[in-house]
Formats: sequence, C-alpha cells, structure tokens
Amino acid sequence: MEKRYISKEGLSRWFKALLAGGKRVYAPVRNNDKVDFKPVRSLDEVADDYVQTTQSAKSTVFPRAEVLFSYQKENGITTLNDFDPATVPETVVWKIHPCDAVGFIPLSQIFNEGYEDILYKTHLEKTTLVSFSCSHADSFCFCTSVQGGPGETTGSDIQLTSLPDGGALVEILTPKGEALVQLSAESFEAPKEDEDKAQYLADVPIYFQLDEIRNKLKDAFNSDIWKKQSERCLGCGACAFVCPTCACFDIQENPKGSQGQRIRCWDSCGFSLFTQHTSGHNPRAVQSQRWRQRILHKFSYMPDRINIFGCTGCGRCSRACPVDMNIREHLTSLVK
Amino acid sequence: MNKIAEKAVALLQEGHTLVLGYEEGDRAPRPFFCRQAEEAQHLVLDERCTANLAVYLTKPELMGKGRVAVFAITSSLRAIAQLTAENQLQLENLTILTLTAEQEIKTFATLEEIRSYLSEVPYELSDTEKALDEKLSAMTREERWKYWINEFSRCIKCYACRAACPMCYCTRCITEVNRPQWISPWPSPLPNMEWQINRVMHLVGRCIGCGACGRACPVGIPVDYLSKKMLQDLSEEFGYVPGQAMQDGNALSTFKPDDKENFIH
Amino acid sequence: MDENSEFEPNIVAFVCNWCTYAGADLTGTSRLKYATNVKIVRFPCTGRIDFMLLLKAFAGGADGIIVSGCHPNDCHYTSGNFHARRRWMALHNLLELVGIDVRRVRYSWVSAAEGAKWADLVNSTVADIRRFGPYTEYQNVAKQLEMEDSHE
Amino acid sequence: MPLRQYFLELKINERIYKMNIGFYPGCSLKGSSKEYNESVLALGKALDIEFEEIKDWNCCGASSAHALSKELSLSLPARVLALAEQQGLKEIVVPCAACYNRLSTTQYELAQNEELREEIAKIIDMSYKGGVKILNVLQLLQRFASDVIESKVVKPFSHQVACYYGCLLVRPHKILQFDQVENPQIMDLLMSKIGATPIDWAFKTECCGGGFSVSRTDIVSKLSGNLLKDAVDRGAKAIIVACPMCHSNLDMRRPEINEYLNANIEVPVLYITQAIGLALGLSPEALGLERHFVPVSLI
Amino acid sequence: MSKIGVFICHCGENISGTVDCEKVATELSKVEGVAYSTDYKYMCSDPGQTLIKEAIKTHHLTGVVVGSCSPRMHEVTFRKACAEAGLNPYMCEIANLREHCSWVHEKGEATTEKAISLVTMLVEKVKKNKPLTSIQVPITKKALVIGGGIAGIQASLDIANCGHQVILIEKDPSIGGHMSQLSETFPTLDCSQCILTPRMVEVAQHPNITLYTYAELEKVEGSIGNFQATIRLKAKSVDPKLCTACGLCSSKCPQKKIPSEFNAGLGTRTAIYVPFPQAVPNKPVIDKEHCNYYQKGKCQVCQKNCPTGAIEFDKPDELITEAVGAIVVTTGFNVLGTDFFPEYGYGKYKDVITGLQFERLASASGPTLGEIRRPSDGQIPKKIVFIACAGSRDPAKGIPYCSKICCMYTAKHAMLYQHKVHEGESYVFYMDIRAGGKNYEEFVRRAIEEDGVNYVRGRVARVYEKNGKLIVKGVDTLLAGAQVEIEADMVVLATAGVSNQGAEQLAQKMHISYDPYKFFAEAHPKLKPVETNTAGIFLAGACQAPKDIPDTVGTASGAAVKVACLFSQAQLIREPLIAVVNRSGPPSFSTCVGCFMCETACPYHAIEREEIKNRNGEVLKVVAKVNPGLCQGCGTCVAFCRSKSIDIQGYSNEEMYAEVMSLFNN
Repeated sequence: MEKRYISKEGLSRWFKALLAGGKRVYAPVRNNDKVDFKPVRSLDEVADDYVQTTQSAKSTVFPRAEVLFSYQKENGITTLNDFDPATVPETVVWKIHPCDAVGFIPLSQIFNEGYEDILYKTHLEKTTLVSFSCSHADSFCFCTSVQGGPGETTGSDIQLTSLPDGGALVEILTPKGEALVQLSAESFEAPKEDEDKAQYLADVPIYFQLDEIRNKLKDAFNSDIWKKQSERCLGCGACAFVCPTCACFDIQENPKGSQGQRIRCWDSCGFSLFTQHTSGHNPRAVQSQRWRQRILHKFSYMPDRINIFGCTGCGRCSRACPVDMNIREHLTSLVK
Repeated sequence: MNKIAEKAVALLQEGHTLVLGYEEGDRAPRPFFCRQAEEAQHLVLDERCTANLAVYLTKPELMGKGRVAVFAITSSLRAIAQLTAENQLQLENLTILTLTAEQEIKTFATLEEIRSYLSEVPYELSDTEKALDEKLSAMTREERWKYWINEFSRCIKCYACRAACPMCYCTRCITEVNRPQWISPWPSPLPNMEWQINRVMHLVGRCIGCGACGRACPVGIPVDYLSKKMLQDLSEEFGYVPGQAMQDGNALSTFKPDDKENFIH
Repeated sequence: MDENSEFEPNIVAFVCNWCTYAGADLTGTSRLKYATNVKIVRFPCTGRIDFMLLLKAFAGGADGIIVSGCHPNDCHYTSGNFHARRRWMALHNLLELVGIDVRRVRYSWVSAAEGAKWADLVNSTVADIRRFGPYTEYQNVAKQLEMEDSHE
Repeated sequence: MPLRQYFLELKINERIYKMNIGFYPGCSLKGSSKEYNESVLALGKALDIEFEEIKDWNCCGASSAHALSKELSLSLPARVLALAEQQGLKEIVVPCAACYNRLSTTQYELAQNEELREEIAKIIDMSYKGGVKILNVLQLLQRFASDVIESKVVKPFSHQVACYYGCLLVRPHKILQFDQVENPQIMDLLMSKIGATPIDWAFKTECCGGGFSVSRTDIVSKLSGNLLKDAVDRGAKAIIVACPMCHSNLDMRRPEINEYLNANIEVPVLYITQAIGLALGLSPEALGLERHFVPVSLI
Repeated sequence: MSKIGVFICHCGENISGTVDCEKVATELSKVEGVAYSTDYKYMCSDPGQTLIKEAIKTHHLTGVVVGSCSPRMHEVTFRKACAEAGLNPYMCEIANLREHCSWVHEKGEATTEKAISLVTMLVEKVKKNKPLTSIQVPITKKALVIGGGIAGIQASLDIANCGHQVILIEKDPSIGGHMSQLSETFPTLDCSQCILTPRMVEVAQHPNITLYTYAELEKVEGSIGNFQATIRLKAKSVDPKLCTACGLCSSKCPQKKIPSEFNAGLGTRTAIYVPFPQAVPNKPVIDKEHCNYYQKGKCQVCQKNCPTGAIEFDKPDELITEAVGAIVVTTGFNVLGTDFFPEYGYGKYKDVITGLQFERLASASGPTLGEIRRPSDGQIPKKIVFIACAGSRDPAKGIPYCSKICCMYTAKHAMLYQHKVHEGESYVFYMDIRAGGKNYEEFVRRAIEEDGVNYVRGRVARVYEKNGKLIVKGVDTLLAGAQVEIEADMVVLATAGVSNQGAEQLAQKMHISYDPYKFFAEAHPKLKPVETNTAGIFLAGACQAPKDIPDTVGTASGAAVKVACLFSQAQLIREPLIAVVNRSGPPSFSTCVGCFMCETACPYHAIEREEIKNRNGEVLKVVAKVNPGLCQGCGTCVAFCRSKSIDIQGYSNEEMYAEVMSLFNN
C-alpha cells in the first residue's frame, strides 16, 4: 500500500485524465432529495453534501438486468450469440464509501464460489473502485460493528481522504489502483507526513459484537422474535435492491417472435414469489419467515459456508424501508 | 400513560387480540402491533403519523381470528370504507377508532358513520403535488413523455409502491402472471412504465389518495401524483369521491349511459 | 414529422365481432377499397379489449391503433361497449398524463351496417398516422434494456 | 316528425348592424324590371341599409349560359363573386331570383370540386376563395325588416294576397337550403307582418312559364293563366312576387293570358319590396308602380 | 410442440384474384409449429373439407388455420369438418382473407403480405388454443310470441300444435293486427275477416296458448333456452271473468267521439270499447286517456250500468314474469299518415286518405259499412285517384325502399271501387307495378282490362282542393310527358310501410339489432331470414320488412319451426366460449381475491359466489364462479379483473396476447 497526497488541482486533472482515458466514470449525483451513482462527465457533477447514496454501486458490476445470451430462429435453425466480454466498458467508480467497497468482497465471493460467473468476473476486472473515507455518518451506519470502519480500505483499489484544503490523502492499494494513478502520475505528490488520516474519519459507535450475534442466531430458527420484528414488514424488495451485498437474481425469458434474449435480473427473498413452488406450496409463506431468511443468510449462513459476513453496516436497507425496519435496531435487540 | 395507551389497555381487556397503532420510529412514527398491555405505552397518535395502517387489515396471518382494534388516521378510514365495499373486511371483528380534530378518541360503530365523518373531510392534492401538477401541465406532450420516461427509468422494480398500498391486496399480482407475461419483471424503462400504468389503471375509482406509494418509493419517483391526478380528473365523470365507495361496484365496473365520449368519433 | 409518404404505418385494429367486424365484412362485400396497413383482431366485444393490449401493441412496434365496436345501446351483450367507453376514458386520460401520443389511438363506433364508415375510418387513420410518422419515440424506449442507456 | 312541423328554422335573430351590403342588380333590374330596382333601393333607404353595387359586374349567364357550356355558366357568376370578394363585400344581395340561383349554384359547384375551381380561376384569371354569402331579397328582408317592419307600418296593406315564389327561388333545395321546397312560408310571414292576409293556395311554386315568355308565349299564357285564375278564384286581390321573370310573365303577358282564359283578370302583380314600401308609406312613384302593365289601383 | 395445418382457400378467385395464395401457403410452411401448409381452389367445398380431414389424420395435426372468407360465414363448417376428423373443433381458427383482405385491397405485394400476417396471427393464436367441449343447458320448452297480428297468430298456432306451451302478448285490446282492418285480400279477394277470425278463435281456444291482450314486454333477461320475460298487463279496468260482453257499457258511455284506431281515425269509438265486432277476446277495455272517470274523476256510467259488476276502476297494471326458452317477434309494421306529404295537402284535405283508411271504407264492418263514401261530406266519389309509391322509393324523404304490397292493394282498391261504384272512374298514378307474387300479375291485369281502371304511368306533383274538388296535377310519361290534371272527388295515397312505433325501444330491450329504418335486423338476409343475431330470438312478418300476408304467414311458420327445432333437443348445446374463474390446489385454491367487482360488471348476472372450505368445513375464502348457463361470453369481466383470475375460453388472455404480438414479429 503506498501513500501519496493529491492537491485540489491534481484531483481535477486526474479526473479529466480518467475521463479522457475512455473510462466510464460512475459517481454519486444528487437528484432532489436522493443521491445515486450515475455516469458523470465532470467533477462538479459529483455530489458531496450527503451521508450515503440511496443505492449501492453494485449495479456497476452486477447490473439490474443483463442479457445472458440472445438467439434467432430462421426456418428451423437457431443461432445463439453468447455474452461478449468486449462489450463491457472500463469503469471507474468514484467516491464510493468504504462500506460499499467492502461489500464487493462478499459479492465476488458469492459469484465465484464453486462456479465462476464470467459476466460478473469481467465486470469486476474492468472496474476500479476509488473510495473516499467517511468524514460523517448517521444513526443508521454501523460499519464498525461488522468488522468495517469509516476508513476501511479492503475492497477499494484507491482510497482518498479529503482534506480541508480541497486536496486528499491517497492510499494506492492494488495494481489496478496503481494503473489508475499512472494515468496522471504528475498530479500526485509525496505523502504529507503530518496528516493523520484518523482525525478526518467519522465516529461510528459500535452497537453489537458480531460473534455474539452469530452464536445467538445458531438456534434462533424457531424463535418468535422473527414474528415480532417483522410484523410491520410489507414484503417489498427495497432493502435487497439497495443492499451492496445482496446477490440474488432471477432468470427470465424475453421472446419476441422468432428471436429473443435470456435475461438475468435482481430478485429479493422478501418477495413471496421468490420461494413459490409451481404446485402452489410456498415454504416461506409468511413475511416473518422471509425476514428470518434475510438475517440468517447474512449473519449465519454466509459466515458458516464462505466465512464472510453478508453485511457491511452501510444502513441503506433501514434508510430505504417504507416502514422503518431498522436492521441495526433489530440486531441489537437480538443480543440484548 | 397517554390517553391512547389507556384506551389500548382497555381495548385489550375487552378481548381484542391486537391493537394496531403507531410507535416512535427513526424519522417518523411507524406502524406498531400492540398485543400485550405492557407494550401499550409505546403507542402514540398525532399529526406526524402518516403511514396507512389499513394495508395490514387484509393480511390474515397478521390479523388472526380474534377482534382487532385500529387507530385509523383519515386516509386509513377512507381505505377501510373502500375495502369494505370490495368485500375485503369483516367489520364485525374490527373496532375502528380515530383522533378527531378536537383530539378526542372517536369509535365508529358502523360504516355509514365512517362515511359521514369522511364526508366533512374534503380531499384535495397537497401543495407539492399541485406544484408538480402546474409544472407538468405547462409541458408539451413530448416534454411530459421525456419527464416520465426519465422518472420510470429510475425505478428498480422493488414494488414498494405496491406493498405500501392498502388497495393492492391481490394474492397474485398481474406482475406475477407469466402466461402471458403482461409486464416484464426486469427494470427496463418501458416495463417500468407499463407497470405504473397498470397499477394506476387498477386504482381508477379505488385510490383513496393517501400517498403511501409515493412515500414508499426508495428512489423517490412521484408515483402517487399519477393516481391522485387521475382521482381528481375522473371524480366528476365517474361520480367517485375517495372513501365514499359505491356499494354496487367501483368506477370501472359500472357505467352511466351518458358518459362523456368527446374523443370517440 | 414531415410528409414521409413512403413510410407504411403498422396499425392494428381491435374490433368487436358483432358490429365492427361485421361492418368490415360489409365493406368487403361492397368491394370498397381501403389501405392495407390495418390488421383486424377480433374480440367477442369491446368490453373484452384489455388496455394492456394497447400498450403491448405500441411496445411491439405499432404506429397506430384503432379500437371500435357497437354504438352505445346496440351492444349484443347490452353493456360491453359502455364498460369499454368508461375504461377508454380512464386510459385516454392516463396516457395523456404520461405523455403517450394519444392521437395514435383512434376510438370509434362502427355498426354492422356501416361498411363505408369502416373504410373511411381506416383510410383517415392511416393518413393521420402517416402524417404523424413512425412512433420511434416509443419503440426506441422499448428496445432499451438497462436504464443507463436511456440517459444518452 | 310529420312534415307539417318541418319548417326551415329561419335565422330571424341574426342582426347585422349598419353595414354596407354588396348589391348585384343583374341585367333585368337595369332593363325590363327597373321598378324592382327602384323599390329595392327605396326600401333599403327606408330601412337604412346601404347598398354598395359591385363595380364592373357582369351578366350572370341566366338560363342561356348553361344551355351552351358548363364552364361559361360557372365563369360568369364566378367572376361576379370574385369581384365582390376583392371589393371586401362579405355579403351580397341578389334581388333577381335567376341571378341568385346561378350565383348560389356556382358557389356550391366550386366549393365541391378542387380542379373545377382552379380551371374557372384560370378562365376568369381571378382567384375566388369562396367566402361571399349570397342573399336573395327575402333573406335580406327577413334579417333586416322582419322584426322592425311592424313598428314602421304607416298604411297596413290590408288585402288578401297570393304570395308567388316561382321555381328558382327555392330549388334545388340541396344547394339553396332556403325555406321549404313544397310549401314556402317566408313571403307569407313578411306580408302578414304588414297587415296582408296571404291565401293558402297550391300554386306557390308552380311554374309561370319562365323563359318561354318570348319564344312560346302560348305556354306562358296557359301556365300563368291557370295560376292567376286560381289565385283570383280564392279571392286574392294582389299577387306578390320576388322575381323579375315571374313579374313580367304575370304582368306584361296579361293580355295574352286574358285571351287564353277569355276572361278579364285585372289583379295587379307587385314585388314584395313594392308592397312593403307602400305599407311603410313610400310613394308609388318612388316604388316605380306606374311602370306596371296592369294598373295597381288598390292603394 | 404444436403441429398446425394451414389451408389457404382461393375462393374461386375471390381471394386469389388479389392475393398470391401459393406464396401465402409457402411462407406459412416456414412458420415454427406449422406442420402442413397448402392452398386449394374451394376450401369450403366437399373436396376441400376432405383435404383438411385427410391432412389432420395423416399429419396428426393439433391445430388448423383456414385462410378463407369471414368466420361469420364458414367457421361452423370448418369446425365441423375438423371434429369429424377427430380434432377438437375449437382448435380450428379462420383467417378472414376475403372480406378483410382480397376484396378490399388492390392486387399486389402489400395485399399478400397482409394476408400472410393475418394467417400468422391465427397460427400463433391456435398454438395457445385449448380443446373445449360444448355446454349443455336445460331448455324451458315454452315460447313467447310478441305481437298478435296474423304473424303472431300463425307462429303461436304452429308452435302450440307441436305440443309446446306458447305465451302470446298483444299490445292492443284484441289480436288481429293490421289484417283485421282489411276488407278483402289480394289476389283472391276473399274477405280478410273470414280467413282471419277462425284463426283468432283457434288461438283463444288453444290449450297450449296463453293469450295476454293489452299487454307489453317490460324486460327480458337471460339467454337462449332460459329467458325471463317480464310482461306488463296493462289494467283493462274490466274483469273478463264477470263480463258477458253485453255491450251495455259501450252504448251508455258519454265519451262517443274518440277517433277509432281500428278504423284508422275515420270512425269513432267510446272510452270503454271493443275495437271491432270480431275482436278476440270480445271483452271491452277502458281507454284511460279519454275516460271521464280517469281524467276528471266523475262519471262511472259504465259501472252503474254493468249488470255483472265487471268494472274495476282501481285495478293497477300487473307485472308478470314468464320463463321462456325462445322468443318470436311479430310486432308488424305501420303505414305513414297523409300528414307526411306537403305536396298532397299535409293531411289538411279530408278526402286525401291512406290505403288503410280506404280499407276501412271498403270493409263491411267499417264506418260506412262497406260503401265507398268521402270522409268530408259522405258523398259517393265519382272519380278517385290512387297514387302509388307515396313516400316509398323516395330517398329525399328518407324512405328509399319499396314497400312491396302497395301496388297490389292499390289495384285491389281500384277493383273494389269499380265493383261498388259501377259508373265511377278510377285512376292509378304509378312508376312501376310490382306484382311478383303468385297470380299477382293476373290480378292487376284484370283490374286494368276487366274493371277499366285507368293506369297512368307518372308521378303526381301536387294535389289541391278547389270548390269541393281535389285537383290532381300529374304527368303521363307514356303520352310524351303530357301534363295530366284530374278533378277527383277522392285521392287515396298508397303510403309507405314503416316500422311500428316503439320498435327501437323493444329492440334495445331484447338486444337485437335494427336497420336505419327501425325494422329488426335478420341474422342473414338470404340464409337466416327468420333469425336474429341474438340466439333464441326469432323474427316473422312485417317487423323485419314490409311483407304481404303470404310472406308473413310463411315467415311465421318458418320462425315456428326454428323454435320447434330448438325445443326438440333435450339439452341446448351452447358454444363453450364462456368465462371461467381459475382454480388451483391448496393453499390458495384460486387467485381470485373475492372483490366481486366482476359481479357488478356482468350484464347477465352470471357471476356467483363460491365458498372455499377446508376439510373440517371452515370457510377459507369466498371466490367468484361463473354460471355456464348464463354467461354469454362477452369478456367484460376478463378485461376488468385486476388479478387476471377470470379468463374466457376461445378468447383467453394468452390467445389474444399471442395473436396481437404476432403482428410485430420482425
């Protein structure tokens, strides 16, 4: 890991270099009261007066809807056109927060466990994550309780920490990060020894101990805590779709006469259709079972099977929930 | 112990298995299922309570078999009136209470009582909606089209709008019909628009204008504006007033021989 | 939309079996000529025409839609056309709200005795749609899969 | 609904304030029917209507043109209409029934047929967009006089009259859309407003012999004779007309008629403008009454 | 994988004239799922149908699409052929290549392309079609006949003689209709009363016929085999059981000057009256509009004089409902009044009368007891002018059609006049004589040659009154268009036959269609003259179009046979194109959420509520269910159901979706 410093002008020069390099740059953009990742063309489009984007940046590597392959049928002969990696553009995700960057780890784990998903793999290889450490947080953030923190660097290729003078401390963490820096190497200066990154980080209280949660959940399958917690849950998919680590998807057909596509799109265990059998039986018929599945999957099943937790503490699901299902509050009440 | 909590304890003692109300939440009061007397002090009821509790009344797994009491704000009352007209509620095991303008707890004995109470509370668009309304009606058709396609392309098909709406109680929604696949499940701009047009058409003559869908949308698309504007545009023609649900079917299942038809020639 | 005369609009007509379909038959038996751009889909009654079919037709690539059935009070099933009219009022209002080009949807009543009216309806609709040009605005959006592409 | 109620809804209340109205006299008002011209102008003054004669107007082709060629029969009236349009006359009054018929038919034909309009425009090398409104005397009186007339009557025309419309004034109905073809009422209405009592008779729109006035006077005397005899038998003291052709046949050909009927019918024939003029107190000289062949003695 | 057979018909060259049938067949053979595609000159002919049957057997076809004429013509034919070859008839669809394509477009590429897409549409639909079996519906073996004229009488007698119950309703106090007003009938001049009255009595006495006079149809519900007809029995104010028809009340009734409808306004009648001597039932009724008691509350003379106390003033109208399996509409026609003709005096001249009024003058039971006397002064007219085509064949008057019977009854009137007034002179102004029936032409020739009726070929321009005479001004086109002027004593207008008042409202009550002149529309002018588009409702007599008595009786018997044939089957076989609410296994049993808005939308009240119970009888949920007997398959509920829980067989969501989306394959 190499430390550097970049001045305000350096930043804008470097940003132009990224754009000039033909890379597709995603950054948080404000749209009245919501901030979300969108392709940007200049630095000043990037929003900065917000705590967290509404949605995570996972759509850059795991698109909401993606064509697995398409086909044409001409009098009896069917031709298949497979996924073409070349069509995936080089992408830079600018100003992602540490909890989102960390989220890419469990995501990649799921997509590579057992079978390597070439679509995801191609997207990930062509994506460079430039994260900014968090200078302020709100009551929904609990990254510190899940092995993360406002300055966590795992998952990022480069991490910047903005300084009052408009410049930023730079930590180049991966070869991809290094390659990005080379695009405008002259913008970077030697690291400022006296600047200590910690002082610029937000203070995020620790609400619970992860391993305590994990033990509690071992035998919580039949407890009625799930019913109590999930009474007000309406069963929409908002929490899953904004979550940086939710990776469930559904396969759908898009036939149009004699040609068509097979499409992968996001799905959520919160929907009843997610587990609906063709017979009509639904193993998870009521909302409490689905809420239990969401918690156990992230805090019990994933750690058991691929020993990584499925939650980075970004708090998006609580912010997005129409009925205020606050995951941090539920987890803390679990271990009380 | 505020007066709401006392009332809740009394109701539980009278044999209600559940009192549905609000409790303090992170940003605003959130729905709260009070089943024991001890939990009653969480209950709160004031003008900050905007979530529509009627959405839970059509979920049998939550309501159970026993008698249920619900602290209903005006929107919930309208929803209850409409749901009853659509044979979805058994009013016998439902006790409906509300907080009147004079901060009095009022219990409704019959549906007509609810209707007459509602008739004094007129319905109209909120100011944000009126502002959006002016902005949109000033636009040309092409501009309106661009505006809405842009909004719909932001939809991520999480169906929070459907989940939050008390009128969307279908066990299998049209989005889950795949023979034929009326609405493509993946979030592309056109399927998103088809989904919203379908949702608003299904609400014609039924929407009570509570705005739950607009509030629930995580990406902030003004979906409630669409059904509220339709409500306003068609209420004279269809003679429909939100909450005053007609007993003999809703706006689209009935007709008047002299319906306006200036666009048919 | 200039006068692109060589553009051949693709128009679908949803008609009721008892009146307009029979009216179109009468147009045939009286050998009246009309444009080939309109293909007729038969429904038992206008009450049966689902509004989603109109949206699906536009998504598929239709440039114009004709919806026609029995005149009020003439419906073989008494009230099918009344229900349809009410549904069209709501849909017309909503499509206008959302900015879909409602001029491309032509609602009409054609009875079994109005062969000539059917021919005029078709010809005038085809002429209008030719003037409006292809509905590329809608069809382009229909082709977009991911919302990113919709920004350019 | 039974035809008795079928009564063309007369646009009585369409008031046009003091506005000059185009005036197309046509050949007969300058020739054989001077008195019609005088009476129209005199009555116009009495009702403060200003007439503005169309400058450089030409003959309307009457009955001879369309016997020769269709283009000619359309070009002549078209030129008149084009002139009126150029001179900014939105409405023109055409007292002579034949001219009124020819101008209205031309207007109708040109409106229906695109190429015909271009062709005629080439012939008269003037363009005519088709906006001029053509009124006959009765329509003019109906709009101007009908609700004013009663108050202005000085000497009621209290006689039994037979209102004779002739054929051109009401036919073909498809084009003229004027009153009712079989049983017109407008003249009867106007006459009753000045105190006359119109008789109910079946010869209102029977032919008077029209253009045969010179070539086949025998037919004219037979047709006009029957018409006059029936009116007299029903007690008519005067025949009211609104067309110079009818007037000349019923008035000028009276000797031949009496010879055919071997009777001596002396019932006078007046234009409606003369009758109303008299009722409004205008002098017989101003109305040109002394030009008649059959003396108008009933004042 | 579906194996569909495509059969393109040339229809002689009605289709192949502008559509390249071979190309359509070859293009269709390339479509996925099409196993066999061919074209043939006459697909509906016997060899054509055998071609289809063979193809089904050899290629084991699972669906058939025939590109031919309109399905309204031969859908039944081809479906029957498929059934005989063992393929479910509802797996066969028809593409309308003739009326909707070849006949309406020019020959060319575009027309063939359209034909291809029309057939492809139906191929995609057939892939989603499901085999259906027809529905058995019980039939109420009782018929309702509306209208008691000769058509209604004949139809009722025929149906009753087949052993079925008949309910005959007539809006006037007596049956008989227009025929009872006629004197003698062409071409045999036998008196109408003599041939009609026995039939009227037969109706009154027939055990299977229930006769309701002074009664009108209020409402009809249900469908073929199961109609519920609500009939309004207008209060007669006279109890038929007590009344012995002694006639005392009529003789004493102070209101004597009411124009008699039976005598077409020539004679008069009292407020309590029997319309005509041979009336069936021969019991009086009280006309409330003209009765002093009902209008001013005084009088009651009839009640005071009635020996049996049969008068019951405050008896209200009665509404009865009858379950019937079929309805025969025989409501007849009307003739235009003289007031319709400004050129013939607007109805002002008393001596200008209609043909029907002349019938009353000539009739022995008429106001002049059969003597031809002028209504104005009662004199016997020496010279009569008959004017044919008064109103008929006159587009300017909005009646372009020929009323078919006037030439014959005008000749008859002239003949009767010459027989009754030997020295009389009669003229008939005509355009063309329409005497196409059996012995009709001979009848007219007899009137001209033996009875000396002067037939003048020309129109009458005007009729006007002068010193007690009617001056008829016409033209004789056979004498070089000479002007003809006749001083007649009486003029008879053969006025046009028009639809009866209230015909439009009656049609709307029964949902049957009608033409621009308010005559009821037959299902097919040539092939189904006595049926309507509404199954179970039949037409007879002049309510469908002006007819003479032979045709009326013919169509009445025709309609009767249709009813008898319907009643001959034990069950009514009905097309299975009806709605069905989906059902599935536990736990949901159906996606219907029981909002029952479909119940309010259904015009036939065909939606019922079904309680889903679990094993120990607990009601889990209440869902909708369609009654197959009542559902007519309009599909309003299907397009309306939000959760898509109800679908219609034959036009299901999947089928219509496939059909529409096939248009946008490219």
